[in-house]
Amino acid sequence: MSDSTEMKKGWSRNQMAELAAHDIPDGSCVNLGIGIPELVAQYVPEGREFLYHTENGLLGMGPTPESGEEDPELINAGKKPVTALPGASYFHHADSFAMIRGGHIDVCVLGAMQVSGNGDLANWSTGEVDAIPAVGGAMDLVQGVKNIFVITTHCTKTGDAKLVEACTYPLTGVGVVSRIYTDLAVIDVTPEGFRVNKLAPGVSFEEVVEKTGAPVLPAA
Amino acid sequence: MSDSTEMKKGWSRNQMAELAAHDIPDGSCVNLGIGIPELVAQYVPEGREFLYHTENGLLGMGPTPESGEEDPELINAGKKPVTALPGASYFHHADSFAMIRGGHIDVCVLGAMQVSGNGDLANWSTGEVDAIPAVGGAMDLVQGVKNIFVITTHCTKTGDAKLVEACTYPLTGVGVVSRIYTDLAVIDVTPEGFRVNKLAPGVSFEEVVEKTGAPVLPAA
Amino acid sequence: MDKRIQSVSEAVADIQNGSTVMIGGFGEAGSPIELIHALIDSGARNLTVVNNNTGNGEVGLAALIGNGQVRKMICSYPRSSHSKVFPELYRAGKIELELVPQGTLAERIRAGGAGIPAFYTPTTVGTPLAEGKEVREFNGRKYVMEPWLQADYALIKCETADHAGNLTYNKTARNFSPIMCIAATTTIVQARKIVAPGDIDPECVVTPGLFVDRIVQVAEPLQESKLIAEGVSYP
Amino acid sequence: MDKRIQSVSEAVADIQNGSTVMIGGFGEAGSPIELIHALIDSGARNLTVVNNNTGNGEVGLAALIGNGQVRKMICSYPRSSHSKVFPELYRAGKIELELVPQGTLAERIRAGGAGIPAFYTPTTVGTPLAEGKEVREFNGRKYVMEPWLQADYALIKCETADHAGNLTYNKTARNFSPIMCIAATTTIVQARKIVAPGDIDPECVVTPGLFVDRIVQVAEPLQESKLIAEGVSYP
Repeated sequence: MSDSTEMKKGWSRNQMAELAAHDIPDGSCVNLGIGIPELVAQYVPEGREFLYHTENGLLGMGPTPESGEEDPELINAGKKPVTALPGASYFHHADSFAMIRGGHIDVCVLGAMQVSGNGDLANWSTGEVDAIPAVGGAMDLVQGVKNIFVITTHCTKTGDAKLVEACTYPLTGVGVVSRIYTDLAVIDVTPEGFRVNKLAPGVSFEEVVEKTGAPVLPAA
Repeated sequence: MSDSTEMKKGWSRNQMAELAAHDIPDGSCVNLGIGIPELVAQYVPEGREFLYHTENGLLGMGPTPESGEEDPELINAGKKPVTALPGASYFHHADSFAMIRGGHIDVCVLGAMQVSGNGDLANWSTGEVDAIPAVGGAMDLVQGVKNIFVITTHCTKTGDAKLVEACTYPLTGVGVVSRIYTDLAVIDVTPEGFRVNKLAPGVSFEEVVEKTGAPVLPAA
Repeated sequence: MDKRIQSVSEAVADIQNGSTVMIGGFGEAGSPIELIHALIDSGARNLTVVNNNTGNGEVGLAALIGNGQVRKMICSYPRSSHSKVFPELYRAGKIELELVPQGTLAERIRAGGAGIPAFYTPTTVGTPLAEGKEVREFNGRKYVMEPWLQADYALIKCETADHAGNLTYNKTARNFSPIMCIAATTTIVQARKIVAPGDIDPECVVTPGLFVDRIVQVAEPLQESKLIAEGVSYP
Repeated sequence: MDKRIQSVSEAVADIQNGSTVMIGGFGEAGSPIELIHALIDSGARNLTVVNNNTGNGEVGLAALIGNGQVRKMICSYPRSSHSKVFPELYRAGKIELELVPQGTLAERIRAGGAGIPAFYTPTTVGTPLAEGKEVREFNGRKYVMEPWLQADYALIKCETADHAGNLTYNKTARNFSPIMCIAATTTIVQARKIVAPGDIDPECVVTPGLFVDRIVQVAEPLQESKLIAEGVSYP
């Protein structure tokens, strides 16, 4: 069975993002990581309002500007052009990370290389000798933001489990992840370890267990 | 000999303030303590410009407003009405004391209860059991500002020396004072202790020695 | 996310006995006198209050203290030419005082809001206020370790607020308010003017909206010094 | 106290070999490209540079690095879609890297400017970046001690400066610049506009003038991404 058929059976990137968006309460202040997490902004549920924070100094971030309207001095943490909504504010980096470290951001959605059953996250370095290490704001976000959601494919392209007993890649933070959205399932990190919250259509609990590198409990 | 005759022979409060003002280089950022130090602002020497900082959040403080022009939300650290000059800026208390603690203020002029020969300053508490202790920004200023000048009468009203071997009052800071302006003399705090920099008209070195509670060296 | 509340009494209604409350202001400049008076009316007791001072006359913060609602003051300068309430209670042993140098107070509050549990400062080294504190040398100079300061509530006066809680202040009435907004779990603001989101230039917002929970308009706030001159005593 | 300087080359002329230089900007936003190019022209070598990134293409910060003038980079994210100069030198062992999480980098810079030699942060606890650092528990949670970061010079791009050095920035080009202004002994600023004191609203000043030493006008600064798209390489 190839990876591409797996993807068809489970949730798409956009569906994972939509599931995550639905779990964010109205009025939350949200920081979205680079990559799939950015898609979350497209799925704000009807009747809810999120306030987007980008760590490079903007609260009240709006959507991508129209082509031709980009301002190279109005960008997000991924260095892509964004807009500012009415009620936005600009601030410097120390103030921005005071928001993060001080627990003022409600939800952060991040990508992952590995997550362990106790919520450890590895998402910044493969630890390879030749790699250029780059951490950005990930280590600050996982320590400071109240809820850390992860969106990731359940397995690597080569089929290795990304949800593991213990991360083998260098850690971003210890015990920081609360919920994981994969193509196969929504999985909570609980004191007892991974627990399925919801299975993707056509995906069995057994398949999730098989493709997870650590014990997984069924939905409570 | 009464205190009042002493005062006539030596320098007045205004003269002490003027002497201090003359020792402040052009372009300095200056913080003036409450009391006699406030008079320094009246004696900025011709051709020099000082930038006044008040720790309650204003840089570019101007003189007292005209009567009737006072704004209760524009005050100095002594809680008296002031004005803001063109080029002024407002900021919050943590930023204001970052200026102080970070060494960005050039000169601070303070009052004193006692100064010791190694530059210890006591100016916040008599240590009496019944007194309400109040420190304000003095301990921050003496640690953070590059040059700490003290303006004080040489002796207390009862004739006790204020320049002493070791302060008996609770300290504001250890080894922080660089120069003292009294009614009798300008005195530097040097690695060898007090040293007269300048004597007031009609005041002898011997008189200064006699009225000082620690060894005093003559002008170099 | 409209954070407007109709009245000052509603805004402070949930402040419980035993809460820690940061109150903005340096003397009367920036003192949220209407919110303080509402807190007096609410009757919450056994409070720990953080403010640079201890109030003047018998209105505002001094009245809150005088009304016996404050167990402990954390401040840098608990006396002034018009303060008598605190000194009397303090001498009578009826109120606790934690005396903190002004810059350390400000930095401890900022640290509380910024998630920094402790930091080192040269302030107080070698003085009685360093007693019992960890002293440590960095680069050949001694520093004292100071802990963060956090609060359950902050009572704040600002100039202009938008519905989303973005704030600007007026001149030196800014003082401790922006850092108290970030150090409190619940920040309650009285604003002279309330405007729609977008009406405050995003470059000039001093307190971003996520730090503010409740906004109530007090278009013409009482002025402490005027009340004192008139001999007013609250309640 | 008029802090205006005529040219960028004059503004950076005294930067010596071996200096630590903080450079504002997050990617190209806020990058003082004309000051950096002037530093390339000046030829100062063996620099330690603090910036969130390591530059893009072969202009600005990347060109400074590519020109062999930088001994060590202190940054949080030394790669990007357009960065190749730093990775090549790093792999060849020709440049040092101190990798610091972005929030810790910001706070270390602020601490440097605020006279705080060290502070505790939860960031990096339990990760390889905490190795060799003091870990300490406060209120049952672990924190890492981090030292301040100071510099000899800061190179800053701002939107508007007045003669006295008061600065405002443009949108997210603000980023690290205000804290770098306070952490450097000498702060050198390129401004799109220079105005007279009083022309910037004192409520909206982001960097007060006392933190700024030299101002030079660059009315129409080069845009890094445009230069890269055009294939420009500096010098």
